[in-house]
Order: sequence, then structure tokens, then C-alpha cells
Amino acid sequence: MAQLIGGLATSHIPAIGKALAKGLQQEPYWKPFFDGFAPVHQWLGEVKPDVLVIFYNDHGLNFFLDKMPTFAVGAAAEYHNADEGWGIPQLPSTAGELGLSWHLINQLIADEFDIVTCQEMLVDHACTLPLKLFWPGHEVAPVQIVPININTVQFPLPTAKRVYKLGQAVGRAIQSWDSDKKVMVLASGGLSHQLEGERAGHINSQFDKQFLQSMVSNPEWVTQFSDLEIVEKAGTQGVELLMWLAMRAALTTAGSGVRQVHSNYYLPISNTATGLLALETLA
Amino acid sequence: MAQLIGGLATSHIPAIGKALAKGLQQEPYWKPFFDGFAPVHQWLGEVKPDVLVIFYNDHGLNFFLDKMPTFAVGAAAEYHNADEGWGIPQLPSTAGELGLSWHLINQLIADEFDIVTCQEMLVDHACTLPLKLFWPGHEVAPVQIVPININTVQFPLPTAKRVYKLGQAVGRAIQSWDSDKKVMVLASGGLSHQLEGERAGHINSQFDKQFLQSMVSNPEWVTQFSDLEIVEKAGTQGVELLMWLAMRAALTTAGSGVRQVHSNYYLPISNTATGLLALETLA
Amino acid sequence: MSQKITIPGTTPFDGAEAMKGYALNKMCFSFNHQANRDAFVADPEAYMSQYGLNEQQKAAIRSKQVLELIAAGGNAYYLAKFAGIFGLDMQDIGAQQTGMSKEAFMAKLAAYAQQ
Amino acid sequence: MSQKITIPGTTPFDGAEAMKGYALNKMCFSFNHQANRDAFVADPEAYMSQYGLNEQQKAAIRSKQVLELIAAGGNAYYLAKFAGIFGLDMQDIGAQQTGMSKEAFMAKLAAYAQQ
Ligand SMILES: [Fe+3]
Ligand SMILES: [Fe+3]
Repeated sequence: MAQLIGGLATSHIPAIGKALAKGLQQEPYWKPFFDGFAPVHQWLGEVKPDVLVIFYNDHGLNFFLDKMPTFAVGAAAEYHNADEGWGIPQLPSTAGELGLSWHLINQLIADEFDIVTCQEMLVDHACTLPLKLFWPGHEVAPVQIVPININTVQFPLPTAKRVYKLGQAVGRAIQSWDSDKKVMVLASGGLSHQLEGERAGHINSQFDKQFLQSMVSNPEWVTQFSDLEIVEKAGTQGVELLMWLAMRAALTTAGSGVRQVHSNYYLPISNTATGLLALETLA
Repeated sequence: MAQLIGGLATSHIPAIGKALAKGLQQEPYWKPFFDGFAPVHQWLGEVKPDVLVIFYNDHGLNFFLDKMPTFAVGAAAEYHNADEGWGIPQLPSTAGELGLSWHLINQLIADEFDIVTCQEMLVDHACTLPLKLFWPGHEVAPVQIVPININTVQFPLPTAKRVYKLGQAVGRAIQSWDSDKKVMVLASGGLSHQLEGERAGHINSQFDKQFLQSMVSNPEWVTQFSDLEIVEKAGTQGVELLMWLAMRAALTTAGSGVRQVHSNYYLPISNTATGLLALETLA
Repeated sequence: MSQKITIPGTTPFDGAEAMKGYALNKMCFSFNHQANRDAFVADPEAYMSQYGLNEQQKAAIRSKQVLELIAAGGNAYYLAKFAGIFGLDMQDIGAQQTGMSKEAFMAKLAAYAQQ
Repeated sequence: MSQKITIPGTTPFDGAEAMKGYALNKMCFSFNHQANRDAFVADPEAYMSQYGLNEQQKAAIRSKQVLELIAAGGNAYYLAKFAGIFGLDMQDIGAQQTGMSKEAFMAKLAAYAQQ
């Protein structure tokens, strides 16, 4: 059976794509953000995951309001990036892991998750940028992926409680996959930020720090809040922390617990408080 | 609060659309099928539902394998029919009930159903023909609708147990809708039939009759079977009986029980064993 | 799926079939539109290539044999739109797949009424 | 939603907003494609009419004011593609919505680091 060896989480921001394309990593504005990844690079070089299950939220590239899924699971051989309309350079395609995709789909539907299955799925910066951030030396990250999209576009969003259960079901399914591959779960999103409205620019670092702490030692903490309560605290786009919650919930099903390999919290990048976290599953 | 006054169920078959267009209702082949509806017409004329929640399965008109939903809920002001590729005359559009659509969406997601929401949704013969069968004298049936699509195209389908829970959640949501409208649930699909493979033409009337009986007095009966077990018994398209199950599950949440207004079972029409059922909610 | 059942003469359209038949089914899905049906009829080979069908799928389309189309990953719901181009009804297709005449297939269906 | 919260300066994009803004957001979704962005820039009025925008939505698009676009049912994720046409970044948009200069808006963001 496959091993679930750990989890990664990072913010995603279109501006990161531009900074990468222009090579601005050592500029004062960007350096504290990019430098945060160095310890994680070293760890990834040691543990070498084969497959990543990526929890991310589409930003209006692949999904529109005519057919807006709550949870969508990729089942494509190849995931293509595309023009998102705001001038981020397109990133190369990433290979899918079809065996794991269909195993997840079968297990999740048996577990009463009403997912959408996507045999074609354009992936936006939220799916592509983390691969560049965690494997900066590679044109294409040396992993296969299964993207899982969670709706953050239209309310009602799935509740934090439901997202937590999804994460746990994904964790169990990974570990019942008949494969000797090493799998990690990755969360792309958050932390507190709000792009629109008179409250644009809202950041809540006190909440973010509580949330980051909970990700290590009290993973269910944020499930006490409704999605609108999360918006109130963390901003309209702060609900992207649901991705972190799914990732962390998956790890609750593996081994005896987690060890924090590294974390970083830095703000502001664009309008966002950025977070970074790497967790290793303990035997 | 809205009242859930009863349920309807019927087979749908593209050939019915052609028979209606050609006025073949009194031909010997069709007469026993169409005549079966007369008692239901009379009852509907008396109870006059305002809104129908229609459980149906898309046959490759609105959904493709790039984004295949398990459960999809309509939230359109108007539902348009379209060319399905096999020459059935297109039927007029039907008005949506947007208030109920969004109430259902909010309640279902709060109840941990991971639905797709569809603000545009082409509806095929499975959604349009029942309206013609139940309201034959009308160019457009005098109701507003909320279509709910259940995947029967690609395995894994939702389990019968999950579909039953969906139906119950829909029933509860209808009755918590702040409206004085009278609502019915309608199922479009089944009964036993198989269109493809060496077993094409498979019909199992013994199973159908057990199933029809269960719809009155033992609604959970079919939830003991896996979807593949249902295929084994009722044929590859026989799984469309999941629509009936959702409809009947909704009624378990209303009143003190159901009264069978009318039922009919007749075969063959096209390659199908056709079923018809009308149930009234008891106070 | 843990539910392991083999049903004779039946190919449930599961993940393996969905992967195998994607291009074929995508082409058939396009036949919802008259313009696409016309384009296919005008030049089937070009249309098949445009949708990236593999050789098995192309041969199955040329043969118009539903069993071959299913073997190539075809899904009944989408294949029906291909059959619609040729005005085949469900009894034509049933007869073809079971190796019966249309009359014999229809008689078999009618006989279920005595079951 | 039973969770009834009002958050100042914030419009959660719920069913009511989704209905109101459908045409506007559909137009913005089309801006994922360069050809569509070009068509909009070439003739904004024709492009808006093609997508069936109402008068409030057309006026909001003409004004390029994000608060007006939100009031007309716009969703932040799709509106960002409209902003992209004009090369506006998130700090430009934040400044516009909060009535600050871009410098002041960025200083406000940076100040959170001391929180
Ligand atoms: Fe984001
Ligand atoms: Fe059907």
C-alpha cells in the first residue's frame, strides 16, 4: 500500500508568478518570502515524494457558475495551465497519476462524497505555483499529481467540518492505494486576505498565527467556525485556508502524528499574509 | 412553510417524444402506455402542484466526462431543451423556481451534500417528457421546476444509500422553504432495461414489480444493493431507478405516510419496462 | 469499487473505460449539434482525427458495430448520438448487438410481458 | 444559510449575488482568452450587449470602479480578469476601493506586520 509521508502548505498569489518569471527572488520585497522555502527544499530532497495530491481552489479558469462544483477531483493524464487573463506567464503541464485519481474517485464516492470527476482540467496558478516554489530548480517538478478543487468562489462553500471529513477520506484512500509510491498532500491557499469591498486589504495575523499553531497540534480547531465566520476573521479570500484544513485532516489518518519540519509566516506579499508549512508523518 | 404534497414517477424514453410529436397515443403499441396516465391527470387537476423538484439523469446533453457531477442542482430562471442528436422534437422551455433552487442549495450543502450548482442547464428528454406525459393538454406544463441531476453515466455512481439520503435531505429542505407553494417531487427514469452489450434487451419484470411494491410500503428496500448489483438485476440503464428512490425518500420526511394514487407497469416500450407511480402525502 | 461483480454481456462504464474511451465519447458528445453531425458525415476520417481517436476507435466507428464501439471505450449514452446520425433506433441497435433480426429482438422484448 | 452574519465592507458572493451578476461574471470569465479581451477593448459596448449585461452592469464596467462592479453582482475572482485588461494589480484595486493612494494602501498592508 502507498505511504502518506507528509504534507505541504503554501499561499499562492498571481504576483509570485511574475516575480518568478522576472527572477526577483533576491529583491528586498520578495527575499523573506522565497528564503522561507529553503529548509523545505532540503527536506523534500531527502524524502522525495513521488505523487502529490493537491488541494487548491480554482480562480475562474476551469470552472464557471454554470457548473460550479463543491469538490472536483482530477482524472487527467496531463494537467495544463492556461491564460488566466492577467498576464502571469503560463507554466508547463504536469503529469497526472491516473491510478491514484480513480482509486480516490472510487473510494470517495463509496464514502458518500459527491464529487465531480474531471478527465480534462485546466489548472491555474493555485495549482502550478506551489510546484515552482517547492521545486525551484526544475522546469517541471519531479512528481505526478492529483488535483482536488474546493469551491471558494460561490457561497455556500462546503463547511469546514465537511472539508475536514473530505481530507480524512482522502488520507484513508491514499493509504489503501495498491502502490509502493510515496504520497504527499499539498495545500495551496490562504492565509488571511481580502481583495474586494471597502474592507479590501484586511489581514488578521493574530488569527493566522492561531490557525498555523492549530495545524500542528489541534487540527480540528477551525472547524468550530462557519464559513462566514472565517470570512469575518480571515477575509473573503482567507477562506482558502480550507485547503490547509483538508491537507492536515488527511495526515490525521496516517502514522502516529506529525512533526513540523518547517513553517514560515510573512506579510505582506501582494495583499496577502503568506504562510508556509511542511509536516512529516511520524511512524 | 411549503407543503410537500406528493410524488410522481415515470419512465422516460426518447421514442415517447416521437410518439407524442406524431400523435400516436391511440396506436395499439402506445395506447396501454399512454392510457396509464389518465387517473394521474385527474388527480393532478385536483391537487394542482405549483412546483416540481425533478430527479432525472442527463443522457449526455448538458454534462460530459470533463466535468461529470454526482449530483447537480439547477438554479436557472429558465431551463431550455436542445438537440440531443437523435431527432426528437425539441420541447419548449420550462420556468425555474429560483427561490427554491437556492434554498435547496443552501440546505444541501449545510447537510454535507457536495452538489454542483448550475445557473445554466440544458435539460434533455428525461426532464422534459414527464411534463408532457403528466400535463398533456398544455403546451408548457403549469408548474415551475427545480431539476436535480443524478449521475448514471459513469461509474462509480452514487450508492443507493447515498441517493436515499439525498432524497431525504431534499424533502426536509422543501418543507423548510419559506413559501406557501405546493411542491411535488418527480422521478424520471427506469425501470429495468439495458441498451448496450450482448445482454441488450434485458428486462426483469419480477425485480421491477418488487421494486414498485417497495416504493409504496418499504422504500429503503433497494438500498441493500450496490449499484452493480442493481445493474445485474435491472440492466445498465435500470440504475435509473435511483431517481425513483430519491423521490420516494423525499416523501418519507413529509406527513404520516403515503397513499398510492395510481400505478402502472407496462412493457415493452422501446427496450424498456415502463413504470408509472403517483403517491400522495398523508396528513 | 470493492463490489466485484462480473455481469455477462455487460461492460459497466467505469474509470478504466472512461479513460480508454475519452476521445471517442468526446466526439460523440459533439454530435448534439447538427453542424458537427454534418461535418462528420462530410468527412468521417478528418473528423475522427480532429478528435484524436485511436485506430481501434476509428475502425469501430467505420464498422458501425456497437459491440466494437463499446470495446473501444464507448459509453452507451454518447454512442446513441452516433447511432442517431444513421437513424438507428434502439431496436436496430439491440438486434445488431445480439445477432438477431429486428423482428426477433422485438419479439424477445414483448415476451418479457409474460414473465 | 442559517449563519447570519453581516461583515462591514464585505459582500459574500451568495445565491442572490450569483443570480444578479451572472451575465457580468460570464463576460469576465470570457476574458481568460486573449481574443475575447481584444474584442472587448475594440468595442466594449458591443461586447457588453453580446453578454446581455444590464444597465447597472454596463455603467459599472464603464466606470471601472470595483465597488460598483461588486454592487452589480460581480465576483472578485472573475472581476480580476477584467482588471487584468487594464494592467491593474491588487494594490491598485485595493487603493481604489478604500479611497486611498496606492502608497497609503501598501503602507497599511505592511503595517499588519507589526500587529
Ligand atoms: Fe487565491
Ligand atoms: Fe434514460
